[in-house]
Amino acid sequence: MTNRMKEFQNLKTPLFVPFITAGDPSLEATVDLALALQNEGASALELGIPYSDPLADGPVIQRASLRALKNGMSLEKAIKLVSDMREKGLTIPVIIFTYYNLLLQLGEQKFFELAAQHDIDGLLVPDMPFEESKELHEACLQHDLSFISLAAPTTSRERLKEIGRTAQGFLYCISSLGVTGTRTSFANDLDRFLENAKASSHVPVLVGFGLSSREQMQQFEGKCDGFIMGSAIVKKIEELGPELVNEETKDKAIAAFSDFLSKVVPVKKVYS
Amino acid sequence: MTNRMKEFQNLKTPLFVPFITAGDPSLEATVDLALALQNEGASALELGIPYSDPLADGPVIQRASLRALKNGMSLEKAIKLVSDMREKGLTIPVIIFTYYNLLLQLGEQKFFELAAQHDIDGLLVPDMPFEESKELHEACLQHDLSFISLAAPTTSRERLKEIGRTAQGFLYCISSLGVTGTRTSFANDLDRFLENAKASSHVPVLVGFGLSSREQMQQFEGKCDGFIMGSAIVKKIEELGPELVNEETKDKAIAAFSDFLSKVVPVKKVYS
Amino acid sequence: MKTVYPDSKGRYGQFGGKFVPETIMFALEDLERGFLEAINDEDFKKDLEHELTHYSGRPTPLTYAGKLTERLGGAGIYLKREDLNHTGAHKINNAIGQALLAKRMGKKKIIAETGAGQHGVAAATAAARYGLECKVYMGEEDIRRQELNVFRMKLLGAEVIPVTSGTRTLKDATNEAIRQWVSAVEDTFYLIGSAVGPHPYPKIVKEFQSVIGFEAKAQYKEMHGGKLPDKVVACVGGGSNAIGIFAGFVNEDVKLVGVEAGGKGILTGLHAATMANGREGVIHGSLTYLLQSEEGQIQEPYSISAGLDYPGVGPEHAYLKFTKRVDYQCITDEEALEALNILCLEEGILCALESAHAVAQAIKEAKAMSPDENLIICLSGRGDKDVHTLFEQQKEEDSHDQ
Amino acid sequence: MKTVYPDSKGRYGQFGGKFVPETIMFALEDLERGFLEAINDEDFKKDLEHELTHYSGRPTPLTYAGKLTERLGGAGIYLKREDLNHTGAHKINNAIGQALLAKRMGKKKIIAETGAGQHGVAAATAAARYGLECKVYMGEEDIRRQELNVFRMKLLGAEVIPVTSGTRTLKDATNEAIRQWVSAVEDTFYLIGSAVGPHPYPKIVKEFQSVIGFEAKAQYKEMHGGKLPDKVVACVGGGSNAIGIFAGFVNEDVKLVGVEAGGKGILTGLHAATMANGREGVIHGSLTYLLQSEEGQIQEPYSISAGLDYPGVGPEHAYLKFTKRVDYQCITDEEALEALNILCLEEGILCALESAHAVAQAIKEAKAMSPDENLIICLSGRGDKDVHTLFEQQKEEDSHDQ
Ligand SMILES: Cc1ncc(COP(=O)(O)O)c(C=O)c1O
Ligand SMILES: Cc1ncc(COP(=O)(O)O)c(C=O)c1O
Repeated sequence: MTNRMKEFQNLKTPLFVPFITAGDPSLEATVDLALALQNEGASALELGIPYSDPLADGPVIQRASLRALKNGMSLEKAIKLVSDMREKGLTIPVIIFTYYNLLLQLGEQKFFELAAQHDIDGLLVPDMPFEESKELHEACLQHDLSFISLAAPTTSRERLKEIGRTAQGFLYCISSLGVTGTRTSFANDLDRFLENAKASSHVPVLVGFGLSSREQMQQFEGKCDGFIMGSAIVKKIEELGPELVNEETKDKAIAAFSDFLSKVVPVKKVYS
Repeated sequence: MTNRMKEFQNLKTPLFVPFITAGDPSLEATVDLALALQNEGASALELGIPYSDPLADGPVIQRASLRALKNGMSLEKAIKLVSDMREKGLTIPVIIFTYYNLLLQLGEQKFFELAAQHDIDGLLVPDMPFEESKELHEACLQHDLSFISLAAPTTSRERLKEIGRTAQGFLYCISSLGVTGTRTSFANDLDRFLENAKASSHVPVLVGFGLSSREQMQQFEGKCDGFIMGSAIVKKIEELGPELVNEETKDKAIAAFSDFLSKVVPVKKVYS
Repeated sequence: MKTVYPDSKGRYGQFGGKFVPETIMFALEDLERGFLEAINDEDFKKDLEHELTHYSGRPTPLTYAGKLTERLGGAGIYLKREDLNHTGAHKINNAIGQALLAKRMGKKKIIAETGAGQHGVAAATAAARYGLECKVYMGEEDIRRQELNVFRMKLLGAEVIPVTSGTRTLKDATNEAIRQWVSAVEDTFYLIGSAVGPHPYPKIVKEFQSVIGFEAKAQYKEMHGGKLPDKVVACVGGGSNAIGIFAGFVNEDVKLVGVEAGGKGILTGLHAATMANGREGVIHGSLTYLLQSEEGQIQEPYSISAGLDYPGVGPEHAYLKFTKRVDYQCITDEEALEALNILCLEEGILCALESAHAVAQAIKEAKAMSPDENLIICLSGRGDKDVHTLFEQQKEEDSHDQ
Repeated sequence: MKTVYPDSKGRYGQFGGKFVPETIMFALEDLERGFLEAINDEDFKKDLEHELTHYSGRPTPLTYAGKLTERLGGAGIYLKREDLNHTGAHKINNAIGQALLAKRMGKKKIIAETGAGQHGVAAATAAARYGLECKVYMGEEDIRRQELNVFRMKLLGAEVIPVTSGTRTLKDATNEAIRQWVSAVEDTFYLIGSAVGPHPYPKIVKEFQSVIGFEAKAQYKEMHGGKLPDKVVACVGGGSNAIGIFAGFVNEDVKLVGVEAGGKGILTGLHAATMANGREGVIHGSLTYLLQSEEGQIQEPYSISAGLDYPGVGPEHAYLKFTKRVDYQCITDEEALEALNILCLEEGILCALESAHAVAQAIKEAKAMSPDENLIICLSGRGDKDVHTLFEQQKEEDSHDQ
């Protein structure tokens, strides 16, 4: 585990982990957006790698992926981009969110090398459930990377125990069935699910999938250690996209983004 | 048998029986054409009734049928037209050539009444082979009409004997397989067929189907008693059609028709 | 009550016969001889059965239509699945039979007529399989309307010959095929597409299609401890699928219903209801019921289903109507379309528009019957060929609705 | 040499598995449980067999292609006639199996993906027959190209849902079906169309398609005094018809050949030759050979036959290739078209363009074999659906010729 991740685990809750797609609307903008997120209180960053066939993602992130692919983004380039972020002052952990095939094609060895070179803290592979991930999980451990596991309301008690027991970084609890995207309602038995998750896990338990407002997060107060927010943020970036890539309007767009964030981030923490 | 038909059977050979379609190109023209045929040496007239589905006819007569149907021609009207011909001097026998269905719908009784009223001499039903025609054959006998039978090169010896034995008016020997229409070659074993036909028949044996020139007829000299000519004549009428229906060009067209006939009629006989 | 028809002249009562030019008489006699020899030849029968089984996929199933039965609440409904035949309809039974007969008679070529192309495709298929040259006569108007089926026949190696006489449709194509047969009788077999035409064709086609009825009967009895169904329903164009399935039941105590195309309704004049609205007459060499003018000119029929679009009907049907052994009914385009939809939704079977006429009538019949009675529908063909027509129909309706 | 794959993790060697979001894991486990229960339940097996026999028309024949054999002068050629199935292809075997499974598991709805619409029609058909609600996901681009099949699914009562993500084709429709399944797992069964996807799908689809192989084997043996054929050839899209027929022979001393779509030629990049030209990767939850960019983005395949147009391949095929048990070959569009024509002309069978790939390869194989050897081609479907494509193709060629 990296020091950044250790620090993350000790932060005051609620933790807040935003997701953005690397390369959307441009490589440069991704760096700026990451810093804005840190400034507005992000505890860590999930950096999504665009993929042609994002099985777990809804339309918002699908569109972001397409835009990023058009910009030539790739797993390798995204990892390298993190060094740019670090140079510009990003200190929160960065978790690479990538579909398994991209990792497979890059090669795990190569991935770990790049991750070490470019200060990556974690890995999340949305299409690699617990059963398939054992080896990768261990390889991550060896390379000081946190392999982020997911659990869903439909995950059985026994599996949840296993998943919780081996979880690294944080446990990503999926708040609703379906794919990523903003939602108005969540799975029925979410409370019990989170209770079980917290009981099983020795790492922070974060809730994600479909969160789009501070009010929604307040429903879960005390029941989890933090939140992941993806589509709502990516949608905002989509809106601001044209302005973000225009040198003249860029600053204004980042300000608008920060303003948006200030209204959704559960608690603003200030990093030094 | 009518007296006209008796006379016909005693004419000097070769006999010549032309076919025209009643109502093509118009009712009036049919009368004029009939007279022209008589003038140019026709021994009898086959008057074709137009039919929607002329199974035994080739394209030339099919087209004539369509034209005549458009002119409102029917079996009944065609029979009545013969009275007009007689009035204008037609003395040769007239044989009504009709597909069976038209006769069936008119009713045999009605047909015989009309035939008697309008000086009809014979009946030829191209889709009524020997086996189906027994009753009609006899009814014709009773009404003094000659029921014309057909024989083909494929007709078996036994059938030919039967057909020849009961033939009335003349025996129509089909010179080639296929439908009506002008042809350049005839069935191979035609000579033997005609020999057999002559041997079987007590009425004149006429050859027809596909004859279009005097030369063709000469091939059969001595082997039969005469000829039937249909498509070649109907084709000429088709050519002259527009002129035949125009009061101003009508006479010229009839003259042209007569001229054409004078070149194909095997021997010109003059009727008084 | 065993039927002994046709008689030696090919008559079914007053119907049938051979009203053809003398030039074809020889060929018809030759055909009759060849046919009688063939069906009394064990080898021929074995070959035929082999091909029906191993090539065309017979026996076709008898499917219980449980959901449809339940929906109607009346008689149990069974479907004789001729749609599952190779090339998608009962037509192939006859095409295979006649093509094997042609071969046995030493013919090298076949000719056939076709309307929408179904029989043309079946004939071309059999010709390809048995190594015969094949010419298909087809009205120019039909060629224009059915270009895909024309293409199909060509793929199968057949030559498609446009017919420009008359109304340029099926009846003219049939005339033309007969005309051409006359001139090529030596080496050519005329493979007719339905139980029509001069004797012995209606008899031959019935023979080759009766496999439908005998199979259905055996299958039904097997399912029901030897009992017979109460009713059998089939659509009637020329009448081959109907005569084929009726063959299994006509000598039994089973009600038989033939269904003609009522088109846009009998009163509109746009229909193919030969028996409801035709009079006795001669078409294609056979005396039968016929749509014709007062004077006897043959009239062009109309139906949304090209396969029922024939102005005559097989002479045995005329006889079965005359003797009241079979009840003949009409179904309109609209009723057929609705029935097609219902069968699709309830059983997942898209049937041919022709067959949908039988389904529509069967729906009426079943409703009026008791749940412990059963009926069989002859599902003569599949609806793939009709999807385009249905699609256009739907578009039209949608545009009317707006 | 009996195969014991897949293992408990759904792996065929390194291939297969369940590379899916955690949210679906429960559904997959539930499915596996339901499936294992079903196939060990005599009643289920009887129901399935009943429907295959009495509804879909199984067994399909094994047809000896005598004229084709003679023309080539090599091995004897037999055709396993999946084209004679209800709805015209092997797809229905699987659709019926899974739909009955869905019903047994108490699901009220099914969802399915489709490319050209073949599986969509099969799924909608089974849904109609068994009273299940049906939604079919289909790429917007495919909907545009295949409007008649879309119409057909609607006739069958299915809802067709346009997919606008990615390239708007089959792979995206599959992604979307999986996504939607995730959110409706309670009452919804995902009826996948080929031997692909996460475990246990490849196993389920193989089970339901293996009827092809076991039937073919029994039929061949019956015809040949208990002997086995020398070779079996099948086309491979996702791989369901191939895995189905191979199932009967994989543990025997019979050569197996799988045929992928070579499109316009491997070198042009326009092909669907997953195994010839792909690399190991993950698609639709399964580790297999895959057409992808250097970096792992999935590539759109190309083939003239829509059913072979899949960028991946079932994991068991990947394994069979890896272990060299099966020989995988490519056939180009042009070769497939020629083979389709030959089969049409020689045997009167218009096969699907997919199946024509198998025929083309078999023609090559047969020529190189001795006349006392025999091979079986899996004729996966009929070509009715392709007539339009063939027609357009022909028109194009004709215009080039001028
Ligand atoms: C599917 C189908 N059913 C019925 C018919 C009508 O023919 P018949 O009355 O000879 O069975 C046709 C004719 O093409 C057809 O294709
Ligand atoms: C007729 C036919 N054959 C083959 C295929 C390919 O599928 P698979 O490889 O799963 O058999 C398809 C797919 O639609 C098909 O329709």
